[in-house]
Amino acid sequence: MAKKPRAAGKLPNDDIGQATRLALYRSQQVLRVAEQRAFDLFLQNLVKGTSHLSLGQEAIAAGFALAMQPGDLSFCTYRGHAHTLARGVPVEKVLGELMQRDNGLMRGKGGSMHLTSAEHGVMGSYAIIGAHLPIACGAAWRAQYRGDKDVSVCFFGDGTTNIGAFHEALNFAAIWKLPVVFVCENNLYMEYTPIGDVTAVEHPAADRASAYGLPRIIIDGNDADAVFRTAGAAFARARAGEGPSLIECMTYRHSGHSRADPAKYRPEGELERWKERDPIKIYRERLTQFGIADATIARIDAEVLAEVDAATEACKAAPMPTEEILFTDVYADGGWAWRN
Amino acid sequence: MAKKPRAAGKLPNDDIGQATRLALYRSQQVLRVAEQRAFDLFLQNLVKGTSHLSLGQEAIAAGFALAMQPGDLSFCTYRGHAHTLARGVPVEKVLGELMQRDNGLMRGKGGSMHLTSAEHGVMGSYAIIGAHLPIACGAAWRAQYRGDKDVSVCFFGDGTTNIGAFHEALNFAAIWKLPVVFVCENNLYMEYTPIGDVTAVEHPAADRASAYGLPRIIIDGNDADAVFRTAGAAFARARAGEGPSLIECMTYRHSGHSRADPAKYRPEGELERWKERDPIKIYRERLTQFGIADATIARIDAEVLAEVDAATEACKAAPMPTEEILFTDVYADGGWAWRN
Amino acid sequence: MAELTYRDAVARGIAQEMARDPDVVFLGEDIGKPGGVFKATVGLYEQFGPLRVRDTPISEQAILGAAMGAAMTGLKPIAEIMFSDFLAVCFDYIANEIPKTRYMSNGQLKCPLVVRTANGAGSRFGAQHSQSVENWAMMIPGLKVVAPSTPRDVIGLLAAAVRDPDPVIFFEHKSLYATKGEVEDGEIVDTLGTAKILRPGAHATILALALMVPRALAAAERLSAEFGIEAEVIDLRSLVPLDTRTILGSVSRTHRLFTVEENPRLCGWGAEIVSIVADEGFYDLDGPPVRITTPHIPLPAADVLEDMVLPTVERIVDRVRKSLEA
Amino acid sequence: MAELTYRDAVARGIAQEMARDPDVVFLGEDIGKPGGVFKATVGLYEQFGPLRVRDTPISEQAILGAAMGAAMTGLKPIAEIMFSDFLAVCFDYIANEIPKTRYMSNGQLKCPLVVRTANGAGSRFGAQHSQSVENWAMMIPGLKVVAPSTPRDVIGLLAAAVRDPDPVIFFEHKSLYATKGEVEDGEIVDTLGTAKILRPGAHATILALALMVPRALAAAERLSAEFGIEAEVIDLRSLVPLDTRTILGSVSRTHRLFTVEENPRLCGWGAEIVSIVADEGFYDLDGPPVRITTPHIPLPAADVLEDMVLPTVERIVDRVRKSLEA
Ligand SMILES: Cc1ncc(C[n+]2csc(CCOP(=O)(O)OP(=O)(O)O)c2C)c(N)n1
Ligand SMILES: Cc1ncc(C[n+]2csc(CCOP(=O)(O)OP(=O)(O)O)c2C)c(N)n1
Ligand SMILES: [Mg+2]
Ligand SMILES: [Mg+2]
Repeated sequence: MAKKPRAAGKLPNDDIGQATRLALYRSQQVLRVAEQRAFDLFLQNLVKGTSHLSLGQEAIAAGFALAMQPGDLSFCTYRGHAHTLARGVPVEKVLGELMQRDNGLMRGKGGSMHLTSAEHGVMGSYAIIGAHLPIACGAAWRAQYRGDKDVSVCFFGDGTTNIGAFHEALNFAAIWKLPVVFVCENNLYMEYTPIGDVTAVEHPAADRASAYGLPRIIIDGNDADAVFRTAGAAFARARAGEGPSLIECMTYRHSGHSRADPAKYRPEGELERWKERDPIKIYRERLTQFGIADATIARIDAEVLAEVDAATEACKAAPMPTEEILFTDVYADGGWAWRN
Repeated sequence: MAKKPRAAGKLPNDDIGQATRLALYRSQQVLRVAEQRAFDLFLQNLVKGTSHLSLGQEAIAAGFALAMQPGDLSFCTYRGHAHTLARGVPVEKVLGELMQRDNGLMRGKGGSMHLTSAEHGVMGSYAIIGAHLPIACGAAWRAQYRGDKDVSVCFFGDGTTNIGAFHEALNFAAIWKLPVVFVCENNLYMEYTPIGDVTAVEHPAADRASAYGLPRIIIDGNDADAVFRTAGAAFARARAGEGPSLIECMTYRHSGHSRADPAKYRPEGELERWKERDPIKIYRERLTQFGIADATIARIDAEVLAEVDAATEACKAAPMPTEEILFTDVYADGGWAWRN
Repeated sequence: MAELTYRDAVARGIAQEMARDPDVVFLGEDIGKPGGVFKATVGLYEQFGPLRVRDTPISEQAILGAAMGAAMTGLKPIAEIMFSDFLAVCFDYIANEIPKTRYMSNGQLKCPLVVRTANGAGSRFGAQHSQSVENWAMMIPGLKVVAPSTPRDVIGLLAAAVRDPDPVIFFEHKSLYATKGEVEDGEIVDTLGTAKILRPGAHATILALALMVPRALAAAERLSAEFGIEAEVIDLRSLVPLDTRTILGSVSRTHRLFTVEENPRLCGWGAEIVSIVADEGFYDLDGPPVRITTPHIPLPAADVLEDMVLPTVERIVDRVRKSLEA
Repeated sequence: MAELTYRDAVARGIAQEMARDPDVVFLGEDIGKPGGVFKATVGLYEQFGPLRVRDTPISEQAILGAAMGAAMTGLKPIAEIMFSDFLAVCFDYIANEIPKTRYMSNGQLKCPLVVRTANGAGSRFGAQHSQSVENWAMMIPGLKVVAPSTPRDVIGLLAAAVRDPDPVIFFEHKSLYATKGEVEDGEIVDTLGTAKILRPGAHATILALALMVPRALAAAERLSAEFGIEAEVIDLRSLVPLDTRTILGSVSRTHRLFTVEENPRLCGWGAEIVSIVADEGFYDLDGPPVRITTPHIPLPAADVLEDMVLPTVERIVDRVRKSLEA
């Protein structure tokens, strides 16, 4: 695991300020509670279509998002609820889209796999494996061309490293020295197949970094501090015009791949072992270690729960999308006419 | 450069037997003379469409082909004349296809970019960059599944290493341990753009081998002995069930990318420097060094020229393809009917 | 005779062919141990083992390329592309490699393989996981294109596809996986290129495919019961080869043509068929041929929205009735 | 006024737009210093420099993906895909990403970009470098699809495409690059979605696109001179938006419809248009609409064979005459 050298005499993680620490905790807690709620709503048949939760992977979304600046751009996958929420998109907007209501981010036109909130820098969630890596390059190219200082951050899974677009994007970003950060969330599985069964190297992203002239970076994706620190370094590199980074974050998803998946393919005890390393559990301990009172934590938890509860009620009360929007925004004139 | 350890006390290249040495020379000479002829015929407007010559790259085609056994399968690119000829396909069949005559390998239906001679193990030439790497994997999978001992050999250029299919095929071959040998002919250029301008690593194939758990192999592609030796080792590994190899052969094309290209993008003196390392020149010296008489060389040269001359005349005399074959072999029933 | 789901029919069809011929191999993502994301291939891994039922990485180009190379050299691969929308990431094999190899080699090379893929809407998956893309395959010379609507047809046409010496793109409909139908015991092998008249009728010909077949049938019931209009419903079953004989024959009796297409309108299979009938059956037509399609828009995710865009029984009834009354 | 080749018109059109708007950037393989493999972009690198005219690796997915990401965030990229056949290797961007982003995001994201590509036969390049694939784009909701037949249209439609806020797939015809035409001086900007009646006529409507336009015109000349048949020839110029008004208007005057399509038959643009006219213009038609297409086969490489398959002036004359005489 690549770690930044620690200043002598300091505690581990002492480089993370207290305000940042509280923000990281709150963010992870929002993701956790909102996604657990999404799962409950699914059981009540109120979340439609498919959905892919990031339970257990919250530290990555929270850590990267908190290290981003407002103009930075996120490119997510179908497993994008967490990354979308972490950029500050209201819970109601996300749950509304999952419930396919008119108050959703895209008013039900996109669905859970395509969460987009341009005003928050969430430039779409992409459901075809690998497609968004080149797209993130393009956004970074624009920043480079214009001299804008924003960074494009592209999240994807371990399984995504075996598709052609991964390779094309990494080479492209490297040769053009684009300000893009590729974040592989290695949760050990594709849908139901272990990544190790179908990949020629142990670390599907990091062990390929050298193929693009990039350093090999593997971090503990369940430690929000480590994520935040690594993100910051990569963003600084990008903004300095030094080019892309490829970061492999080791993590684990607590739930199945999608709502249809009971995840029976996992060896016994694996989930339990990883729950010992639950990012939120780790982070609660970290807060305590840094002297934050239980009452403070409890207050944050209560606030988050209230926010998610309110969002839930708003979504339940929200109307369904109506026929007019079916035919809007196919083309830029607002409509769908392919003929005169 | 990865070299096999040399037995103590021996001359370099002493491991190559005299018969092999003569065969390697003859083969390279056939490729050289046949392709020069193709160029002459193009100037006479008798070669139609496009064509991509391997002048200067003959050692690779000759070295690999000679190391192959009869059942082994070649998968070539549009720059496939040399590899096709090297498997023993008659010059007339190749020139005929380039001249789009009825005596061509595919009777004019495929053209110079798609040379195929199944009976010689030439399982097609593919004109879309990268497409044949996965296809070669499939043929190798069949061999593995059936317990056949043949090897699939897949040739491609340096530029091909940046397309997605390259990445997918290499990973696929590695995890299934397929008996396939990937041969990158690094001639420094894609069409008109230097590979170094658009690739994140110096050696576009070899520097990525580790991304697939494969060893880094770079050889002098203008030395037929080195090629032959390396090919043999890779084939042995494949036949032993030890999986794929990726071999980067350094070389240079003497002509433009295709018949339309005067190759003005090359820095002054580059071609001349590489002509000093012309594989046929190198190999003539090698023959002399190993005691082969000038007269023997001259006799081979004369035989080759006679063969190419005869093929040329046969092609000039051959009829054009006729309308009937237009509609054959779209489907396996021999015809093209998509309806009743 | 047994009742079987369309989903289980897929597994039974594959098993039938794998048991028959050791050259039949099967590859795709999560198809093996997990039994496929649609659970349409459950049990095959256990029955035929990891050498014949192979899980792959997420590398659709490698999947189709490998299937092609294996087919060229003697195997009869079945490749799964999980969602038909993903044919776009391996489209070079669909459009340029697999279908053209036999022709370009003047018959030296062959490509006997089947690409199975889950097609169509109804699962609220949104624009990139719900498309009906039969025309992506139909427009390419050298392919055969099949899309069954019943469990029995799944088995029979899959078997025919596997035994066919040409490459076949086999579209299974996601929204039919859970549907059931009677299937006889024993081996079933059907014939590609044969449409089925599911309901005879004298007043109009309705052509449908896959999920649109039950809707066309239901519409025909209502047209008959409520309006006395007797529509002939034809399940095309395969687009290539196309059973133009049955289509033109039907129109020569009914004098009116309707297509019910799940695809967005432009260049759908219905366009091709209308152009054939308008040319060769022009004087048989008593009124305009009408295409009932999904509008030419990307598919929305929301259930209420998705339900509005696909051709419904109601829309079919309406269009046929209005057109015949005009 | 100057005479310009179609090839040079491409470079002039791009230069016009790049000079106008610094957000217009251009990327592709060998397009920069080398000026493109068809020499259609010579001089742009020198004029606009390496930051705006960028050579890429052979990575078509990265090319289109990067164009898309840049377009989403404010640039107006022009991406070259060297041969239109290669759209198959980056088809996910053509079919699933670029066209659907605006809709899926409910208007939050946009994709104002142009994909230029060399289309069509005539160069004896064989089955993988000669296809006419306008229907690959036409069938996808969310795209616009343009195919000019003259140097002037190249400039005007390219400018319109670059200025259009939607993604446009711009098909240049390889066999037209060397053709010449008169082009006025100064800025030229045309309008997408407008077909052009190039020759009026009362007896038949002939629709054509790109390379088929000069052939349709020559056929019309001969039909007139030799048979007294006056055919109206329409250059469609853009398939999406489709100028159905001009098409239906013409058929309402001529009562007969012919399409001349370079694509292999199934699901070509002509199928779609025939299905529209057969429906909406049914009572205008005095006889069967006829499609004159390349047969539904892969393209052969040999010059003599290639010349046999594309619609020729002779075949057009023949089909129109026989059909009108029937
Ligand atoms: C091109 C393509 N192939 C297959 C799929 C189906 N699919 C959706 S998610 C998934 C697994 C992805 O695994 P990974 O990249 O590890 O991400 P994770 O789901 O673990 O976050 C697959 C195969 C797809 N969406 N796109
Ligand atoms: C997918 C695809 N993109 C682009 C091309 C056009 N093209 C043909 S050859 C070539 C250069 C290939 O370079 P390299 O792999 O180094 O092979 P070489 O020609 O040097 O043998 C290109 C870009 C193609 N045929 N296919
Ligand atoms: Mg994963
Ligand atoms: Mg090269």
